[in-house]
Amino acid sequence: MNQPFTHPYLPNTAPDVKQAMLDATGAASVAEFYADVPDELRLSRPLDLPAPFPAEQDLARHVRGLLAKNRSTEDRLSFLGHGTYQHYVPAVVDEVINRSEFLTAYAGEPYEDHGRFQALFQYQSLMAELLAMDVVNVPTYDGYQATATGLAMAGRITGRRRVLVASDVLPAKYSKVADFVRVHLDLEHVPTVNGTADAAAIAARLGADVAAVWFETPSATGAVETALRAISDLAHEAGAIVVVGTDPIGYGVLTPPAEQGADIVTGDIQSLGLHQWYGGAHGGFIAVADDPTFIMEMPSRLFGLATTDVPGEVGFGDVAYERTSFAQREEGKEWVGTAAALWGIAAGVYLALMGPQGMADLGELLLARPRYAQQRLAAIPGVVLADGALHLREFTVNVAGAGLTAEGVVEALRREGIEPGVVVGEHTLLVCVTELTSQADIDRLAASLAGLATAADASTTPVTTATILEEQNALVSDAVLPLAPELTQEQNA
Amino acid sequence: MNQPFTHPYLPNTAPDVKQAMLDATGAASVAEFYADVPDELRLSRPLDLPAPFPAEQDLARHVRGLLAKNRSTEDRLSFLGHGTYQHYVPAVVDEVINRSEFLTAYAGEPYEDHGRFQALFQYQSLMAELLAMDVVNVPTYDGYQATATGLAMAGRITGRRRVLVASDVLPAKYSKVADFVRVHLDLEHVPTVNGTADAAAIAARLGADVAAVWFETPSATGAVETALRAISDLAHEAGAIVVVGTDPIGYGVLTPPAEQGADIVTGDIQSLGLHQWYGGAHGGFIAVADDPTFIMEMPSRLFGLATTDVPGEVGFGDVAYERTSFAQREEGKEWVGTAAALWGIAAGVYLALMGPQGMADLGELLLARPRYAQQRLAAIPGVVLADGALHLREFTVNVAGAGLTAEGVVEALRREGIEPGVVVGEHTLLVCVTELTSQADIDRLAASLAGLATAADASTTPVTTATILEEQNALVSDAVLPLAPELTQEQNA
Amino acid sequence: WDEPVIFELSTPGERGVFVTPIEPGVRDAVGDVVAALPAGLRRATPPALPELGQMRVLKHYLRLSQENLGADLNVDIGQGTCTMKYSPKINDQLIGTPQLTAMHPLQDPADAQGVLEIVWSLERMLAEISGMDQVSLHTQGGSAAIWANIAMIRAYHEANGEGEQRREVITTIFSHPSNAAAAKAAGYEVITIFPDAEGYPDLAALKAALSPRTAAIMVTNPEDTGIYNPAIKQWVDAAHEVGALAAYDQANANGILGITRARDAGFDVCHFNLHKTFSTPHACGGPGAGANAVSAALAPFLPGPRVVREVAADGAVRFDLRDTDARSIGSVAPFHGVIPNIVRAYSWIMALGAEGLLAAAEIAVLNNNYLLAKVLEIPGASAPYAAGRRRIEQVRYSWQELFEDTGISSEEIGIRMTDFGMHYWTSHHPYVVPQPFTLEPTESYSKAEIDEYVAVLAEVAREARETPEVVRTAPHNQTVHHTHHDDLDDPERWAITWRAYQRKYFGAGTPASAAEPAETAA
Amino acid sequence: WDEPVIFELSTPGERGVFVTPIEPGVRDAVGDVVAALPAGLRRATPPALPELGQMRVLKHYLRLSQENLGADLNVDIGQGTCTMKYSPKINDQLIGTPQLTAMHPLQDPADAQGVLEIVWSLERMLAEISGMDQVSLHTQGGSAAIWANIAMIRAYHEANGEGEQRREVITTIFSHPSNAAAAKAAGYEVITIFPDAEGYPDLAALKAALSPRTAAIMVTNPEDTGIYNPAIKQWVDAAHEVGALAAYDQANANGILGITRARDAGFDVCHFNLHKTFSTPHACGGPGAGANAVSAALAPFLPGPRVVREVAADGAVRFDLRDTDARSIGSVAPFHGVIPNIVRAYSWIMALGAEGLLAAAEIAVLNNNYLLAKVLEIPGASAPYAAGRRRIEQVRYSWQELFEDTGISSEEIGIRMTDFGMHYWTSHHPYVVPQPFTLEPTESYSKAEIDEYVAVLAEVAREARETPEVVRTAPHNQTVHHTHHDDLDDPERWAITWRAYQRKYFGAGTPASAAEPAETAA
Repeated sequence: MNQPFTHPYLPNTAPDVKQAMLDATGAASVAEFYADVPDELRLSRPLDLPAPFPAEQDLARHVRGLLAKNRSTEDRLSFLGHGTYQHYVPAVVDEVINRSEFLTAYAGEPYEDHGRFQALFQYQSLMAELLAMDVVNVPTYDGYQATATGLAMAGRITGRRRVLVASDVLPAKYSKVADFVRVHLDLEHVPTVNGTADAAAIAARLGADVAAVWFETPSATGAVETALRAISDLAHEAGAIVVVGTDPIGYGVLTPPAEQGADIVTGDIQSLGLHQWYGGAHGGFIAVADDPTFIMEMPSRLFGLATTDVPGEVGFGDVAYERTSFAQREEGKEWVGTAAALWGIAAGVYLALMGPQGMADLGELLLARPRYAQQRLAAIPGVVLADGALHLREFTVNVAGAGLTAEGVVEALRREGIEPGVVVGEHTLLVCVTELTSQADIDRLAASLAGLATAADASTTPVTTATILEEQNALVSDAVLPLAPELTQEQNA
Repeated sequence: MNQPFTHPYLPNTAPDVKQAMLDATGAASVAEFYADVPDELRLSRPLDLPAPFPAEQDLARHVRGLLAKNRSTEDRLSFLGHGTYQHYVPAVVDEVINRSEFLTAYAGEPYEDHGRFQALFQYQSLMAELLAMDVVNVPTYDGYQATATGLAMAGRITGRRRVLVASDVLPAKYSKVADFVRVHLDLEHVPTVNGTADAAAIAARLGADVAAVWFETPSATGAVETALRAISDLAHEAGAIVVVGTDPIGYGVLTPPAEQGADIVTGDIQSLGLHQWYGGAHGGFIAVADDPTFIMEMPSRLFGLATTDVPGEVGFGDVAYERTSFAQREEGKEWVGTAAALWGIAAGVYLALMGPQGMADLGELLLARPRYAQQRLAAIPGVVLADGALHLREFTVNVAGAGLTAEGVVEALRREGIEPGVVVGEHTLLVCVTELTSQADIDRLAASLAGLATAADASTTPVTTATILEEQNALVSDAVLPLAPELTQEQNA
Repeated sequence: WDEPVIFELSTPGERGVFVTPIEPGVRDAVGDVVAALPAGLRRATPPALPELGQMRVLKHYLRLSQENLGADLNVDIGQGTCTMKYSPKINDQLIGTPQLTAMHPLQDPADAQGVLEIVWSLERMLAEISGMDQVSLHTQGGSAAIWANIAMIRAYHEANGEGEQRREVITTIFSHPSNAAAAKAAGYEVITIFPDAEGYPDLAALKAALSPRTAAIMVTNPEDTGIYNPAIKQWVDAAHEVGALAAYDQANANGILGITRARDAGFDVCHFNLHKTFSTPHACGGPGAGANAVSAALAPFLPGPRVVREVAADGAVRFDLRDTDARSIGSVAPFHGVIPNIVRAYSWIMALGAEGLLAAAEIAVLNNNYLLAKVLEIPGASAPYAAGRRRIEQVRYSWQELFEDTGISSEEIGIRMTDFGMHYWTSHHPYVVPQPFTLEPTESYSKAEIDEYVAVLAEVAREARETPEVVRTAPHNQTVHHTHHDDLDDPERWAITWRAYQRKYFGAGTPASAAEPAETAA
Repeated sequence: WDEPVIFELSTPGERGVFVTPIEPGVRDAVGDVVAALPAGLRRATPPALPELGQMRVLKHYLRLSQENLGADLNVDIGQGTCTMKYSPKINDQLIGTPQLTAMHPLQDPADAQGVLEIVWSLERMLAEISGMDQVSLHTQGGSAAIWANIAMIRAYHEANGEGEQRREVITTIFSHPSNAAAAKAAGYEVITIFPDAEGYPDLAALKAALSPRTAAIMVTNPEDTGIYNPAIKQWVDAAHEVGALAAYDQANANGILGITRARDAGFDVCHFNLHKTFSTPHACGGPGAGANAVSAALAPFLPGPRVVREVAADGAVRFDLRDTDARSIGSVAPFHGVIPNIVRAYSWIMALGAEGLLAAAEIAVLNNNYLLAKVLEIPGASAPYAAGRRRIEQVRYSWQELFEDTGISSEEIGIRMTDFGMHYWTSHHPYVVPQPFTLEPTESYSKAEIDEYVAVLAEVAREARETPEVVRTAPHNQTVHHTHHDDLDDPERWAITWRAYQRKYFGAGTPASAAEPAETAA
């Protein structure tokens, strides 16, 4: 392309400098530096890659052209959730995490990267207030990993293998957790009743070999577990640890799991100030009490506050670094590596902006608008709510009575520019409503769905309540999920 | 809306704090502070403004909804120039000028705002290299103001009133300049020949009462003045000052006006790293030699380099501050105020990124692609180039021979998503081609215009060369401009 | 950072960004266009721009940015008269879309309905806020708007045949100096009124100055002292009585939004600074944005083009552009004004509404009077004029007493303030108040921040008495040290560009290796 | 800045951002949903989050950002093994569009053609770069990718009925510790090979360790010493001979792009860190992004879902999502990976192309060997192992000699480096090299920057000899002073959150007023 090859990203391609540097090393050419790479392993041809765009304007045109093929949730009316959520991200959050100083730093030390330590310590602290727990980690990859690690911690602490899965779990999350812990733990799903944990069934299965009871609240269907306190008491009596997977978005109004008996609270922070990013922006938290038994089993970094040589000044550093794989290799707890620190900073900024009143207002909204949506959709003949649980942000409806399939609804409404929800059963749709889904948006969904139901009315056979309930109970184990069929396989394993 | 009223932008609306502050002032209420405002002047009702959007997400939805009604030059194929140009803005430029530190600073001092002084000193210095002149100001508002001030300076220096306008000038610019200087100067337009200055006519009009000869290069039609050196010599012989209005984008390959005899070089920096912004991002430069006679007539701030208490260190400050209206009020030179500093920083970053080779490459491209476009358009039967001048970036074509009007071409091509240029005469179109206008884009324009010409062919009467030339010569004085009809009025004044 | 001047970082052959290549098809068709340039038109030597890799350019400017103290980072109340309020980040984010940045001003108005609606709406909102009939948003800053004010006044009198008769403009010493300067640039004689014994604008002096020669009064109110002229209506009436117009510099409007309006006091024309009162960022000194608001009588003289709103028979609303008529002053700037700031100001008003604007004004005034109470507790500080009265949104204070006691000037205090991360403006044209400093806390700073600022002021004042050398030798904690500004007033030594510096200090073409001037300065 | 912890800035009643109000129509329909919560489910006391106005939150975090040293601001070559290269700003700008940020992963694939094409294309490009058949981009970082490697290896052996038999994984001491740790987490015993006398990976030791119990070898190459294992193919062949798989940690691939490929050496599986080799920013420690590349034999075990490219009969190209089959390890993370970084990495490769990637590798290696020559000129510095040989893209150096001479440790040198605005990583697991420091200049820094870094190293080494107290008591020029890190290993004194700090140091609920621990620590 250009001869000799130069590039704005490669300053020392400038010919004179390159030669001067070669001279300083005493090498005749760059090839000398590769003396240890055997000839037989050398690639004898150029890599077969597409022709590049060295001029920035051409690159920009190319990539923008590709991205312009996308139609986002700003172009479509979206009721999609199922693990990635559409929440409003305040501009200040983006401003902070796009600062070069944060975006391009890495594993800095407490001095020249004091800002990173403080920002992440604050993230831990803000999350701790929201969760009412004293210890929160520097983010791990995502909520899947957080819960997997939380369960593994329970296994290591108790020395037991059985885990009772009390709630409905996202199939992909279940898949991840199952493969991650299967050497150490055996998962047993206890079917839910009416959307939430079956206390009696769990009580019956508890025993001295149970490491943990695993709740998800809100569950995969958005159901809030209401019997957490009661079941936690039972679990503790049996010597088991209560591990909760959650989304912290509701704890401005809802009682946090720690105040209902949970020992290890885990989850995802995508809802707290991160864009949807096609599912590509997740971070996981693990929260425990200030108890070395638990803390020493955490693999992640924990930033702590410390005194300095200046009275009254606070500094920061790593707590109990010797736990980690950095220090101990395979003798550490799992491992620690590059995970999701910047997303943690984002979540911290988000919580600082929202404050207690913002989180209370948002929590209330995430109860109220979905409830309204439930009312509107359930008013459509043949459409029923799939369970009677309390829901935050998400809920499921069954459209069988309207002569429709969930896939059919999705297909039809997409033609109107609406993503009506996620198909989680043949006739069951998971509908997500957030602060970005207005009353008018909900009304539009209801009107479109009602139109479909009417259209389908004449040509279908009625569906009994029995089939509806059957499908509801089968939600998790027989999930017809477009992207995560591993569930069946894993759960049957 | 909320009672008591609070807002994220107004921290001290928090009720307890507000009361504590009132207590500290000894005031019973805020009303006391307005004791000097007579009751008869008090507004006795709330302002009649639209209902606001205090929640940021609602504000964002509202404003984004409005802006979504726009269709930009990324959605349309644009050949529009005429004072605002579509050039590529490297990402680093936007990154730098969007830094909070630069964006939200103001009139800082050389110490805590050292960065601003250095960045603007560098802007001055980079422009100085491009223009081959020793002195460049901190940007004034725009190229209109810069040229107006340059001419006013020439008037003050020479004590004369007549200004010979040698080139075709953008009508709106002419309007601004004329109104600005009319108390002090008389403008006389000397009609151009074949797109550029008529040396003989200027020579004939030069005299001891001429303060300045004013060139625009590239001119309003994109024509490059080729006789600048010769006419400058004549002007200087008559004791007149040569003032040039220019766009510096071409000086990677073109000889800068200072090396052709210009004394005061002025112009706009929008082309150097600023987006189009619907015409809302302009900055003006004034460049002169390092001569106190000229410098002391400049109204703008000039940042200079100075030594400090530390040997080898350089600091910055205001050069000859006592010239300015800040120091002298009405005794200063015109005035100085908030103008376009951030755009100056942007232009500096742009030139630093481009370097000599980038500016050379771009200059060549801005000669080559428009030349190609001239060839393609002039190959269409009935379409002719309006002049034979050398053009940079812009040129005019006459479509009369194809039985078309310029308005008709615009109207027809807009239906195809093309903005073919700016109407500057009944049959004359000003076409702009930049590095963002590819060969394929030019070919598309040519094809569309050829299609129109064919369509028009049968139904029109032929137009003689005489009428074409007539229109060309009338370009400035009879301009049929959509937005700047003031020209006629001003020029006739 | 001790970041060099960018020219010192140059390495031959490094590239910051590539230009897209000229297509072979174009090159074949046009040949070598550079070689074909007419004699003398091809640049002989390339411009001596520096050559740097992209990351190094970025790093250089990021470091410079960290050597700058934006309002986002400090408690920026020391820049009185400048109204350093919060520029909401959401507004910066909203304007960043190509649907605004990539709009060309001559596109089909049908493709620009969003931006045109915003321009039109902001004009209407500012008309309501000022009480005026029509608004133009064309100018890039406050002084440019002042120019537009006087240009319209000039055109008005000319249209009435009084252009030759009315050759004087009256202003006050505490009005912004650009009022005087722009009037002068427009060809007027300027008469300046000083305050009365109380510090209020002197109505008697005004009346003495007014005459049939008066074209206009051009005044700021509240003035830069923070004093609201209680006789402002009498001022306007007096001007009108002699046939003069009254122009209102509303740069200091931040404390009176929703409280009182320009037109209600009888003004014919006024302007706002969107970068002060309406929150657009100050951008190191622009672009700002000006808004000129006028009465119906002056509306024909507004600059163009104008944005108009049309309602079709079927109720459809359409925004369009309209040329002005012959009475207009014509074009004052390219196209339609500083669009990014117009959208920001629109967004700011829409975030607050009528109730919010009033609250902003009231909190700004509360903050200012709270600050006033605190500053007056510092020994050596005073607030000249209007003793014991409340102020509106700012106060011009004086360190005269401290100066007499210690010899430490306001400027020295300002430089020492920087060592505490605080900005304090030392330029206070005119220097009528001795050892002046002007503080304007706006509505954006919390009580805790105001307290912090005052605490630093008090600490520096204490230093001035107890350890004056510390103050006198400041700055101690900046990226640059005490700079020899006397170089900058000497034509032999000033260096306004790097090339001039090289030439004057090292002889032309010689690279810099030290900062000492060469013997052979040109 | 001396910026407090954010909780200290709280003022009751201040608001940072409002939530959109619940519509009256919704409220009427659903009633008071909070009051209606079941017993015990309504939070009794609000979370004790701080209350701050929006500008103060912004200011707080901007100040913290200025207390951080990103790669954009420093000569970041002291963070060896981390490949701190330039992350082009254009890539950050490109991803900021709602067409990416506002995409939901379960939208109609027809509405996601752009992002799916980029994922698919990047997979194909990485397949070419590694020589492998299939690539997955699901993981968020290098260690997560290592986990995916071992999870696939485990599934592979299980599918072949050898899951119970193969219980060991072999790695080298200079491979990243996550290889050992992830293998352990997957249930394997870990065997670690130490280098031979020359510093090269010890092939004989490997052969001795291999057996039918071996599931895999997991090695980095070049290792963190910068030494390329010339017998790498023999290592892989030896593993294959016992039926084990060979996994290649390509975290250090930056010097060998276009030079040599994983598959060509026989590896079955490898991973890249997009945040190292492919320029995505490091983001204070993530999100990064991992890429797992595998041979055809391992392809069925890749995590899902997979992006597929379909060409219709009419030639139309369409991208779609496909579930994996039962052999897959299933889901390793939500959805499709770290999309922003995938688009950045794609853009980086497309800016460079094959020729550019090769140039990047060669310049990285040139820079490193140049740096090596310079560092070895500093008295007291050495480069253990492989004496006199060239290195690839980094070198693990040692200050052992300087330490013996002066008692100044590498860690102390690192802290002193910060006073010069330089970053220098003091964590070098494992501490096999005494007083280690690892430098990796990548291709991004100019010769002048490398020279500057070495000059600071040399200066600090000089200080260690001449004024060791200056080094020992560093930092002298940071926003925070020498911190008592021993607090952090004591469960009685560590404070992992503000609430724990309040409780332990001041008694629960008592606000902080000093940093001394209370007598009654919980």
